[in-house]
Amino acid sequence: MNNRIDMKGIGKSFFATRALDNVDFSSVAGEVHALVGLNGAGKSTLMKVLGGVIQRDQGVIELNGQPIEIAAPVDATKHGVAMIHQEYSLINELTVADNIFLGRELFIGGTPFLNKREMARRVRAQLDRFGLDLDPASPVRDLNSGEKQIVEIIRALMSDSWLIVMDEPTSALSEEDKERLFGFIRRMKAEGVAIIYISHHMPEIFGIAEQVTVMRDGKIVLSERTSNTTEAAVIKTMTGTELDDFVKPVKTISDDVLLDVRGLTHAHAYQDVSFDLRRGEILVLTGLRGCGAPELAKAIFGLTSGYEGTISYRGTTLRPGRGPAAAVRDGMGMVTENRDKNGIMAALSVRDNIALPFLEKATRGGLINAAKVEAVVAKAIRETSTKTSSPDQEIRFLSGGNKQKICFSRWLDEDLELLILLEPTRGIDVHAKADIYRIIEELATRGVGVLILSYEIDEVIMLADRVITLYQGRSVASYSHPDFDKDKMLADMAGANLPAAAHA
Amino acid sequence: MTSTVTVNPTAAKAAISGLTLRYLVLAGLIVLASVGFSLANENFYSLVNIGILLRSIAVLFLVSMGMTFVMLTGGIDLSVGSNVAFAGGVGVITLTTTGSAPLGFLTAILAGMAIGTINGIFIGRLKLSAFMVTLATFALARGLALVIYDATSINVSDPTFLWLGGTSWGNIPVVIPFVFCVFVALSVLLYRTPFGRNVYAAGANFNTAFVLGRRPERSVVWIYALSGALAGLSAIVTVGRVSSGQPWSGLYLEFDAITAVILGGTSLFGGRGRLLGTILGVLLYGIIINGLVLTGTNPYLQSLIKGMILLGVVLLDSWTQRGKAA
Amino acid sequence: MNIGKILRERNIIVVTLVCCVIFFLISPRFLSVDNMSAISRQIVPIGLIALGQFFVIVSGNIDLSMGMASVFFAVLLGVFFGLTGGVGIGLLAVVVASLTMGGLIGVLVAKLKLPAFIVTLSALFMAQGLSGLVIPRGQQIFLMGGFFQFAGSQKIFGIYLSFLFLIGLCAAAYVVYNHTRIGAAIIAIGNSEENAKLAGINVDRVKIGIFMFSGLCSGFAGIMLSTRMGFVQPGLDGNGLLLDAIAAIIIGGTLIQGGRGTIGGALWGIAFIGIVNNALNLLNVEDVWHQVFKGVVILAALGVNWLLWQSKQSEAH
Amino acid sequence: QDDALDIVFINDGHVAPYHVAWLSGFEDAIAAYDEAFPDIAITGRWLSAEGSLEKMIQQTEVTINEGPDVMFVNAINVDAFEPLVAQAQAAGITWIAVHSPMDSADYSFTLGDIANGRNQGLAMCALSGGEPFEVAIMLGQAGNPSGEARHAGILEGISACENVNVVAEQPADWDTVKAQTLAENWLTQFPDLDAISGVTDGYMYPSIAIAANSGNTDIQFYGYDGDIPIMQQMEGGQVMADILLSGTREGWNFVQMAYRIHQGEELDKVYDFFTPLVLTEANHAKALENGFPADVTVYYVDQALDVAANGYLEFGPDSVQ
Ligand SMILES: Nc1ncnc2c1ncn2[C@@H]1O[C@H](COP(=O)(O)OP(=O)(O)OP(=O)(O)O)[C@@H](O)[C@H]1O
Ligand SMILES: Nc1ncnc2c1ncn2[C@@H]1O[C@H](COP(=O)(O)OP(=O)(O)OP(=O)(O)O)[C@@H](O)[C@H]1O
Ligand SMILES: [Mg+2]
Ligand SMILES: [Mg+2]
Repeated sequence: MNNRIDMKGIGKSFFATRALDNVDFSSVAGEVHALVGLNGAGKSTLMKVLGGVIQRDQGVIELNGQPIEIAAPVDATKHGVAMIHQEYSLINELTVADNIFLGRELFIGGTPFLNKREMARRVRAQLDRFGLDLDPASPVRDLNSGEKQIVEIIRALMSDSWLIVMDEPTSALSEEDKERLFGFIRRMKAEGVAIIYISHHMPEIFGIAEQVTVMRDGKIVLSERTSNTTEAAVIKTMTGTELDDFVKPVKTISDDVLLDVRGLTHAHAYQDVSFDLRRGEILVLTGLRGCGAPELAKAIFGLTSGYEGTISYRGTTLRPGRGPAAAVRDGMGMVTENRDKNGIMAALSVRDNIALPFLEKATRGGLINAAKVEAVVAKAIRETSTKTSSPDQEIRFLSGGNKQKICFSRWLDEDLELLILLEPTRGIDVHAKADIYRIIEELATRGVGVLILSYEIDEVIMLADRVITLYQGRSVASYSHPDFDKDKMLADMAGANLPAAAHA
Repeated sequence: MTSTVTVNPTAAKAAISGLTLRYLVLAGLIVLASVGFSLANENFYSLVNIGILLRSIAVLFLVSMGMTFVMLTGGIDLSVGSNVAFAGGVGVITLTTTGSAPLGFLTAILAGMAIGTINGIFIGRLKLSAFMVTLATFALARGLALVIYDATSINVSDPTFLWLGGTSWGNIPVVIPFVFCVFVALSVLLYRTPFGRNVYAAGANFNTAFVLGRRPERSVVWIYALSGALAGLSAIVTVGRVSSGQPWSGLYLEFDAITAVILGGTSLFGGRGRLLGTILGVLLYGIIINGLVLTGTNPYLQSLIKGMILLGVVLLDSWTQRGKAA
Repeated sequence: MNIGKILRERNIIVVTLVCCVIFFLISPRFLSVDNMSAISRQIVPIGLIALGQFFVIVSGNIDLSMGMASVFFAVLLGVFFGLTGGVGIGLLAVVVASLTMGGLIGVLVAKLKLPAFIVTLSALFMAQGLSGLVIPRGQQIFLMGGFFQFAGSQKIFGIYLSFLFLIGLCAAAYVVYNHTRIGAAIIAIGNSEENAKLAGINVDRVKIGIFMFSGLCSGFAGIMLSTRMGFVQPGLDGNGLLLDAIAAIIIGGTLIQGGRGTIGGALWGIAFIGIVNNALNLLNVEDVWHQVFKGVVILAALGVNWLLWQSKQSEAH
Repeated sequence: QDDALDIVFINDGHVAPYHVAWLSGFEDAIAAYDEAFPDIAITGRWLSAEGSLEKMIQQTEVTINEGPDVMFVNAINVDAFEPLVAQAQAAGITWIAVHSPMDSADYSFTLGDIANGRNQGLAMCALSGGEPFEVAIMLGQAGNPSGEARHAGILEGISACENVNVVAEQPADWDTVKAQTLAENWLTQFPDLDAISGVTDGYMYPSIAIAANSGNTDIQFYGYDGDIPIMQQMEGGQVMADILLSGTREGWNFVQMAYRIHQGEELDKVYDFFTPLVLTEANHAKALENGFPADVTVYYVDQALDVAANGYLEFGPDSVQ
């Protein structure tokens, strides 16, 4: 069967925001069609229209030339369209297996009773293919974001759909998992499945997509076969300007040690990790998912207790589990890896989301000084080029990348001394990414110590003054700018270069 | 760096008007209800009746404002009604033993806060279900009130103690300007101080608030303590109103307060709502109750009518909100 | 699963058993067969309301009408009994009326997106009003005859029939909740309505179904109330039943915000509430201390729950 | 019609069976009087505070503002109403305190709760048979004045003899469901329980039902209110004594009282409603043998039933014409 879907003249407005403006978009069986654009360009909105999540204002959707009605997610499913959403759409309190089969359960014979065993079996088989050691009966709330992403992917893959929409499916995946996903995509493509693929990573797109479409401000500005265009051209059409590439400046770093971590050990998470971070230094921890770096970062920020070893900051040893309030007071800031769980406050305005950590500084006589807050908020929005209709906008209406920018921008305070970033550029478009790198570099120049966890090796190399590779909670090796050996780092991360102690 | 901030005035206006509209609808309903009841009984519009109405909902105003703070955090406080009785008991007994009204005020508010603090610690620090904890203190505070009063009332004649709840300037009970001052103070607290932003943050996402160093667990303790303090204040008003301390005062107050707060547009799930809505909600609810008394129908019929009016209110509200607020 | 783990995960079981032991030590009669059997019958109306409420709460809503509605349905049964002298039509009327009422609430909440709190609060008031209006002059009606005697106090193998009915319904609910697609749908809706919709769940239909079931449970509770009492009267304290029922579910581990809960936990919660109410009488707590006792027992139970939970947390590390 | 009589009744509740009977008697009487006296427009309203003191005060304030001729207030707590009495009188309204007397009120309508309770207790003593006798008492809500007075009376009556022993006292909050649970728990807890005494007949229905279900045919019941279905179970049954109030009858009496005041009659400041003890004839004889005071007025069941059913006529329009 050679299915194709055509979206014609699609329009959608949210109040005064024209999110989609007369968009034509098609997807053909057996092909990967990549959709790219800046944060807030309208990619997810277009796909939500296709998935029946939101209702379009104008336009038609045709399946094999016949107009179809997609008024709700069920309709999309009925027409063989599955989606991997950018924001997790899993049910936290249900198990992995229940989530995967939610809405299309298997039954015992013709009875209404669930065939739990069969569902668990199939889920386990898929998890195995992904190399994920997960109990299908464990609740999703206990999974980390990478695992959730995989469950989400498996759910789409197991849906027997002919068209799968993937909205930034790799943003939380390790290199290994990404490769696996691409393997699946290629196989499915061969089986005649159509895929719409949204990503901010040009190499991914040029690796797997046949067609690439660029959106800007709700309009299509380019649609080409990937063989007829180049990464640079696509990036350029996203804004209409050349990518102002980030080039790491040469600098000398002080000897002033800001953070000193000695022999840090926590059962199951990290073992005997030691390093120091000087003022003005950008230190990147990298490894595979499960390397223990996020847990380590949380210990530094005072979120966890029960570790051995010491963390000294500005020369004093920190009390384990002293809480983030003390950390923030002492000039630390952190961007967590799980935006929805503990990054944003969905019901609150962009202003609240940005201004919260440093509100006390914007008070006069105990009262909030609105002008001061407004200035801080405007600056944060401007510097990270966040796209929002106004600071009053509830943050939940922002696009995924823009939410991420706010999680970052709220820490741009003059008294900041240590910034801890877990996957800071997740879901952020290429242009904004360069901006964020620049901001990080500026912070470092000002003397802020920056501790970053990143799983993207290119980002690591581009940004770091120093890199520490981790494998299963142990530090493997340390590299200093500009002596980065990408291959060796990758080998470290995969556990090939373990120091002798680790084998003992 | 390119600036993509598109501050779009119309968008902001559209977003606000969802809320404004809700308040307009509430105000409209208040007018509608008053007109309806005044047709049923010409006395409804008498100044005296308005004074009675306002005085009778003064306590509901106070308690509902505390409840708004609590519900903004996604919590609930079922203990306020019992707390009014308990705090009143402590205040009155202090008054009768020491003879000092200010001391009585102080102990009443402290007693209310004490119950609130117990709630807050169990809910904020131990992370237990607000419903369950305050259901327990709902029983506990009422029980303590019965115990300290030994189930009988205590007469109060101290004019200072009775002033707030019992005095009127003409037809205006003094408690109404007082409630207004509390409203202003609480508005400043909620909208203009970091504490107020913490209230919203704790309700919108407790985890995020925690990671941002806002100590939501501590905010929650204070919020329940505030609710308790307002119950203590209400106790003083109640004692003044009935010129005695009563072990059964404040009965069902919590349900009236929750109803009024929800009518005022505050979500049960936290993070959304404003004090102004609560004020309107209390007014509307109070008018319905007062009006039903005036119509003097059979009490069962009154229940039926009350149910239908409540339903009508939310139906109308949802009808006008349709298509607004996404 | 070892016993220790079960105990820690099902805190309410521990709490209930600890209470049992304490009450037993104070009054050995507490654990007598007669007393247990009395408790089993007393919890039936609360249990039925709790069961219906359980699904409502897990789906992220609340049904405040259930207590007064069950009083109304009891009265309705009585009125039909008074008119016809038989129970058949009365029972049918209760079932039809309770399903209709639940359905209406469901439509208002699901389709018109009205807050369940207010909709069911108005249903509460209406049920209260109606129960006084449908019964002639608001007087009591006596329910005599085989059916009421049978349903109210018949025992099979020493167990009250009404209790068996509750257990049977709970078992059926357990199967539906854990072994059909409905359970997952309810949990999904309670967690996130949007995500449930994304998974293709017909959220509106499930919600209406849940409220119809809670309506039906109110109807059953009303029937059980009337058969146990042998008479009906509009002034029964329905709201007391409701509060006890909600307390039972929540203390049984259901999140009041919705999205999480187990039927087993709810059953233990019901047992806990039944036992505490019974202990109030059995220990002959003096009247002014009643409420203090209740409050302290619940707070203590919550505290114990928390301690067990803490020990589980520290074990997890 | 140039003359009008407007009566408002403010009660603490409207759900107890006794209140319901009151309400129906009150409403019937209003209609009957209005019809019987065409020259006076007689109207009446009944308000229920649903147990909430604050609500009751609001209702009272609103009512005073309305300016009826007579208002009956069954105050949840009399202290709280003192200021309002003055306010009502200043507005020319006649204030009648119901059940709990108030000095400041124009009139008080009382039941003699303590005396009635004492009679119930004395009857229990006399009918207990001299053997050790265990009784459990169902109370009203803690602090409720009527309930407390009745309770005090019962204890006083019981104290007249040595053998009656109160094994349990628990509040059932005027709620029949709670009363049933209580009865069930007591019957299992005290297998030798000889009697259940209650401060309202509302408690008797479920208690009797429980005893019947568990096949307990020995236990005795001592009621209060004079509900017809309860008194019907006295002859040859387990209900030993009751206090003849009769809600409907009382409801009619209120209207009669208001009418007479309206007509300018001088009534006693404290109007004590006649509420005799009800016993069967046989039991009365037995009680007298066992030292039951002869001066206590006792109605036998038939007479009591007749009064409960038709006694309201005694207060109908005919009674004042
Ligand atoms: N429900 C909504 N209400 C209001 N505005 C919305 C809503 N959903 C999306 N928008 C706005 O529509 C625009 C397009 O958002 P969309 O999520 O489609 O962007 P995107 O291209 O997917 O961005 P990203 O790369 O960051 O995911 C944004 O400006 C966003 O703020
Ligand atoms: N999250 C926030 N952080 C800092 N300041 C804030 C925040 N939210 C609001 N403000 C400022 O606090 C003040 C009060 O806020 P808010 O918007 O709630 O009230 P308002 O609109 O100014 O007044 P009104 O009561 O009429 O609505 C405003 O001056 C606003 O700019
Ligand atoms: Mg997107
Ligand atoms: Mg504003």
